[in-house]
Amino acid sequence: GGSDDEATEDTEAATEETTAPAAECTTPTPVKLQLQWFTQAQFAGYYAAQDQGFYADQCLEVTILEGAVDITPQNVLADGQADFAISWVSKALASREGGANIVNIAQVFQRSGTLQVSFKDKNITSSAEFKGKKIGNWGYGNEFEIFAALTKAGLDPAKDVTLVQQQFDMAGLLSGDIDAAEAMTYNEYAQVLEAKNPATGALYTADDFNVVSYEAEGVGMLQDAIWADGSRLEDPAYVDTATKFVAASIQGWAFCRDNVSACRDIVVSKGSKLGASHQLWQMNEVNKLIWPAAGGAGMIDAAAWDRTSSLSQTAKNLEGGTVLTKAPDAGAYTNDIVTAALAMLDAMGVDTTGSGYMPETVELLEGGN
Amino acid sequence: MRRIAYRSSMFVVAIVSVVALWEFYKIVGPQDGGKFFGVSILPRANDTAMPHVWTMLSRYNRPEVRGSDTKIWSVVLSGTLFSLRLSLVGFFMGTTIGVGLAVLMSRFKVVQRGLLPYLVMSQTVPLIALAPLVVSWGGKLEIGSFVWPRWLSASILGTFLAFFPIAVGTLRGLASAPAAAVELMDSYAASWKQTLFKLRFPAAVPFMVPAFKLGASGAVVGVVVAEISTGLKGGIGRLIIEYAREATGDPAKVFTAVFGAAALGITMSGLVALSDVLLMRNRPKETSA
Amino acid sequence: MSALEVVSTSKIFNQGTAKQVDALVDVNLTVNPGEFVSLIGPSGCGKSTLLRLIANLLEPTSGSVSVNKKTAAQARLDQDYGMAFQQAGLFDWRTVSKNIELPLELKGWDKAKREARAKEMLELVKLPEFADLYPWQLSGGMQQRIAIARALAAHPQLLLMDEPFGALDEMTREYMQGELLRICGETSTTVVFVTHSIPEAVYLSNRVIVMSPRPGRITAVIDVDLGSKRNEDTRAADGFFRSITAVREALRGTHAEHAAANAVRGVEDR
Amino acid sequence: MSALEVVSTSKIFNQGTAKQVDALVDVNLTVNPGEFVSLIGPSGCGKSTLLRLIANLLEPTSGSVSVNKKTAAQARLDQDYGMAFQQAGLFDWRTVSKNIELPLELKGWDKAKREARAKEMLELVKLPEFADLYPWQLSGGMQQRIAIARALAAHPQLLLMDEPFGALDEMTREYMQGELLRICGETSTTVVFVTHSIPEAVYLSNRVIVMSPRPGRITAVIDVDLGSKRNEDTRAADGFFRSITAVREALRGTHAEHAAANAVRGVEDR
Amino acid sequence: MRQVGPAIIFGIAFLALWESAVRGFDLKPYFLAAPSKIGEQFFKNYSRIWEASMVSGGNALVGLVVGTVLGIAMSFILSRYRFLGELITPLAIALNAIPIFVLVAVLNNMYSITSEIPRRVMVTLVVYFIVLVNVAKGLTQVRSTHVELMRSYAASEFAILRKVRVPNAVPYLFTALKVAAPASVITAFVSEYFGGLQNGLGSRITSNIANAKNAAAWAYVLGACLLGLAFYAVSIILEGIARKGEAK
Ligand SMILES: Nc1ncnc2c1ncn2[C@@H]1O[C@H](COP(=O)(O)OP(=O)(O)OP(=O)(O)O)[C@@H](O)[C@H]1O
Ligand SMILES: Nc1ncnc2c1ncn2[C@@H]1O[C@H](COP(=O)(O)OP(=O)(O)OP(=O)(O)O)[C@@H](O)[C@H]1O
Ligand SMILES: [Mg+2]
Ligand SMILES: [Mg+2]
Repeated sequence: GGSDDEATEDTEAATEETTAPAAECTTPTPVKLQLQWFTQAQFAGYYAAQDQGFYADQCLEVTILEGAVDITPQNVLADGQADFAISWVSKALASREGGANIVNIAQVFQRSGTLQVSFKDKNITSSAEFKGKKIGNWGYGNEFEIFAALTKAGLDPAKDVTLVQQQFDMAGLLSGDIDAAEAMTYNEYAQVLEAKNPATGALYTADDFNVVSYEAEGVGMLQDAIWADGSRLEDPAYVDTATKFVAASIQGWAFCRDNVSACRDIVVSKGSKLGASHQLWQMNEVNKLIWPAAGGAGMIDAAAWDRTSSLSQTAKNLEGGTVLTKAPDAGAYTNDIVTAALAMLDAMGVDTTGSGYMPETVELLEGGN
Repeated sequence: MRRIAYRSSMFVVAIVSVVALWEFYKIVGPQDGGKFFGVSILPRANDTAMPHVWTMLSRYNRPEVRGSDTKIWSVVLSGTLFSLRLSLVGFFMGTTIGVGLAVLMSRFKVVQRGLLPYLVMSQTVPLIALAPLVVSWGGKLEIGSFVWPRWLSASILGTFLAFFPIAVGTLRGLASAPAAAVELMDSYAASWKQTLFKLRFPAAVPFMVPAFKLGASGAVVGVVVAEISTGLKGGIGRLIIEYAREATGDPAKVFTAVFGAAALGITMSGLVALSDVLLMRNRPKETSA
Repeated sequence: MSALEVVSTSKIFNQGTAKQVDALVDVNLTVNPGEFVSLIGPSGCGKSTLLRLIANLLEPTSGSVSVNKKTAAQARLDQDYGMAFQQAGLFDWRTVSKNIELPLELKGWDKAKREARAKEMLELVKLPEFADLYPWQLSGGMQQRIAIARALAAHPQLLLMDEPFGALDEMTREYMQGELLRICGETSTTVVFVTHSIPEAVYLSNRVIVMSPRPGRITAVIDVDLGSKRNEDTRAADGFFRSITAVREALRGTHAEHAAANAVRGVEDR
Repeated sequence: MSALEVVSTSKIFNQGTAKQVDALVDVNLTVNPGEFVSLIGPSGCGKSTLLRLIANLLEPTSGSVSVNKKTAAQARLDQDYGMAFQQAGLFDWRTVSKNIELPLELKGWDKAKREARAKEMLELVKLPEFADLYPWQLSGGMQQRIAIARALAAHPQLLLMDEPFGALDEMTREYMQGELLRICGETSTTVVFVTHSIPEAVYLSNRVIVMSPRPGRITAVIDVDLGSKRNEDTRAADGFFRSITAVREALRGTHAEHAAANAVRGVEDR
Repeated sequence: MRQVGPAIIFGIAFLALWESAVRGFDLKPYFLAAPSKIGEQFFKNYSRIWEASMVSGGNALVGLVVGTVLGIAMSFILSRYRFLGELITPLAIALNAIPIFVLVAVLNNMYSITSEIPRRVMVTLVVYFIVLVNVAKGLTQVRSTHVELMRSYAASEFAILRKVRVPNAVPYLFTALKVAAPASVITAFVSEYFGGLQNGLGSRITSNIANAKNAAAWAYVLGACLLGLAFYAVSIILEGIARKGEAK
């Protein structure tokens, strides 16, 4: 990405300064991070960085703010009530178009984890087969990939399908009210597999379902990314903090890659209400979205970015509108900070590509316990 | 005292009947709901939609998440108490504002005509559109050493739902003073304020009591919804949404929190009912049948 | 200087509608300070309406009312009035004693003084032991006595009473009449008093105003010449019976006239 | 057969509390069919309470009330009563005419019949042109006449009236008295009538019951011997004045006794 | 003019203040939209707002009517049978205290997520409670003289209900309706937040807010407000009809 030159210079200057030893930390810089949702393994990297002292090592004192139904992280950030925020790219770009000066400084999730899950007997194996079906989604801006898939398949979301907003559970799918339900690989899909099949008395298995993956359909959009306040990026001190923050966060993610169950425990101890096996599954699935990261974790891949932004401009929603009306400007993301952060991590000997990453196999228990 | 004992026993009877009905329906009701003329009228009786009562009750005594040693009942209890505090704050602010507005509107007809339609409209603004604004403005507010606590935003939303019924009920009540009594006060050249406190408010009591009841439950709903929507930790609303996420696998869990919210509502309206008894104790009793 | 002056005053309800009622037409009345004036006349002739106009609780359709050279509105603001209505109009939520204290509270009296006066008034109306009861626990006559006590409590300059003794038994009534005269004499209060009892009107008043209905207006003014000191003997005095007869005659005229008017109206109406 | 029998009946309010009121103690009363009985007595002596007991609106603390050999409750259910209260008690949301129709509605009369009767009653109380107004648009006396019309409309077997003529002027009052006697005579209605006016009680009644307060009880029963046909001449009859004097004497005794009792109480109380 | 004049003036003043606040403090559209922008969106999306209003308004209307009828019926029963009243009132309170979100979630599972029934049931419950609380008070706060009079006519409880209690409860009922009218609208679309068909105002508001299209979201909010106001106006008109001629 080509952010404007001055900012780049500042960033570099700042980065050089921060390579000074972090040991002599007297007053740690306070940092507030706004999450998208409640505490769960989706955010394990940040909790791990906090728990393992990676933030402290960078002389940061990080407060993690949980999300909620009506908390829009990027707006909280733009509003000055957080220093960084985790948000999906398309949603954040919509806010940016609405005047929120926010910049993507690290693309943590390299892939989309959104699925459309349906029972086998519905025969829905691709988005083209959504036609005439009741299609579940969560709303709140988490449904853009569905619109993208529909648009790609030449379907009109207002006429060719019945869109149904799902609740926070998967009951709608299991009871047959919804033909195909939106599910994240790391969360709702697991909920389905944790539920008992009343016909057999045993848990459902993956064989009972068809799964449409938007990433595979070619309409995957970039998801969890770290966003910074664009107006403050001219301040070298903020850039310095951002770099350290990204570095420590990626260090946290790397830790979780290598210590899956330890991270599960960290998340549970931070007050996640979801059960342990569920959380472990989630940790494992989230790792799959991050690792391996060819260009280094957090690097924003221009191709994926362009795909996200063009889908955001073309995918028609229920009202016939699109997420974005015009292409995001060049300042919407920068790789400068993550590059500097990765350099710091490389110097520390942290593996930031995870080229040898192998996912684990997690067994789900009833109710996620 | 006897009255209170009687009321409580009635309440127990009521609960028992509901439990009986619930379980009865689970036996006779259709597992997948019943349809009449293509409209589903009968709810589903299966264990996901309607868990057994004992499943829900026993859930209270099991750990919140596996491995933890906090039982659900303690979590729900502390959540309920937390939300109760916020609701009380919301209710008192709502009462102040509601009564204040009603007084203003009854004093100046112009204000009434100018304001009332907008008060009505304000009630149709969804909390989802307001919650982020309140949180954000609150977060920016700092007056001297006063820093806006996050929970205050939830109370404010409780206030938002509480004030309206109170304002409307009080307004009606203030207008209900008998004409002859108003004339009497006029003949004393009682000031507007004196007439208000010595005549209009006492005369308004029968209208204000139901208004307070609605206000109290409005405050609860506002606070709980605000907890859900702003993610405020510690309250029953937050618990509800967290447990709701697990409804697929653990349907009884969300009910434990729902009952907590219900208990919260009952407590609030119990407080109002108490004020009713106090305020009406010297009024002529309607001759009983 | 006159204590009360009503100058060609009219009051028309629902003016211009089908239900128009000419409650009062062109009423003129002057009352001197300390004078006791009674209004008497058939039901619906506008007595209560006239009282309300004087008390500035109604605005006249035309004409003017002045009290002690002030407008009625000003007099009201100066708390010159004491009123007892046709219906007791006690506040259900106040005890008997607190009901009596109401006008005193409004005058800003302090608590001790108020309570002392309320007690005194309760003695006056012979209900001292009912101070702490609520009005709805009292009989109709008791309620009315409380309302009278309330009207007298603040020793108003102009006392307006609308059939205050209507619900009282004869003994209590005569006692209350005596007390009213005594108090008003001592404090030289001006009184306008509505009653349906001719002996009562004569016994109490310096002048009796006879009114007739539809439209309501004053048809006769009868001066009562019984001196200022009145007692049980007054009721046996010659002047007493003479005045009673005079008022009765005036009233009968009013009634006859009214009946005739009605007959004419009756034709017009149908 | 007696139309009404009250046997050693007592009524105590707030029994056992500091505010206990012995409203009625050991009252015995028998009224024959078609008889007109008046209750008279100082304010608060329990007249209204007795009427309420008879009408089965209050339960006696002890004793029993029977009407036409039925319990009071049964008589009430058989709609044997007609009542006019001390306070007019009209319904603000009903027009004058609808107010009068109320008891007829409850008896299930059809609309045309109800309206005809209401019209008739309005003529009787001389307010025919006010049928479509609301009660609050009427004067106090007019309201009371509407309440009387309402009580009479259904021609009840037992008519209970609590100071119905209190707010009426003398002319109207005498006219209403005459009408009441005429109607009750024609329909041989039994009447229990509360009044504070001795002449009224005597003029109307076959018997006058004199009561005394604290505790409320019957102290004298005075038979009035004026024959069944009464008219303007009755008021000049010898028997009329004799009865008036008898009632007055009985009442004075009551009052004197009451005053004495009060004096003793006064000592006790403090 | 005297009736609506102050409302119009107040409204214009309020909008002017809002507009100038947005401009003066340079509030960004993602945060708070200016009234002018909202108005623009409102007229642009007029027909969509109308369609969505029909869906949510339909749910609100059904719930309002059913809830009012049930509430009145229940308060009748309660005024007649004290026993039942003491049995049911605390339950009604408890039910009402459960936030809409949650009940809808529970109801969505009990019925079907694609059904409008849970939303209507929800509105019904909310309205029912408001009506019940007020009307029950109105039915019991009657003048004792009136009840005594009716008793003396041996009027049945039903007759007393019809002739005394009901007329007395009328002002209470309309107080309730004035509160219930806007409440029914807000409940109808708050019920949409938790899930279900995405055809009403609620889902449009959330999705526009999620899209950071604040002005469009508030255009739908405006639609909701107008809907609530329409309901309110109808209840005022009904009150005028029901109580014409009565004492002020
Ligand atoms: N509901 C009540 N509670 C307590 N005391 C009451 C109640 N009703 C009446 N009393 C008392 O009972 C006594 C008798 O009252 P009642 O109304 O029968 O008198 P009354 O003879 O009708 O007097 P009046 O001529 O003034 O109407 C009074 O002392 C009164 O205070
Ligand atoms: N608010 C009102 N609206 C319409 N007409 C009214 C109103 N108040 C009084 N009137 C009418 O004015 C006339 C006079 O009423 P007012 O009360 O003054 O009579 P009154 O002389 O006091 O009679 P009473 O002796 O019966 O109390 C009556 O015909 C009455 O119907
Ligand atoms: Mg009058
Ligand atoms: Mg009485």
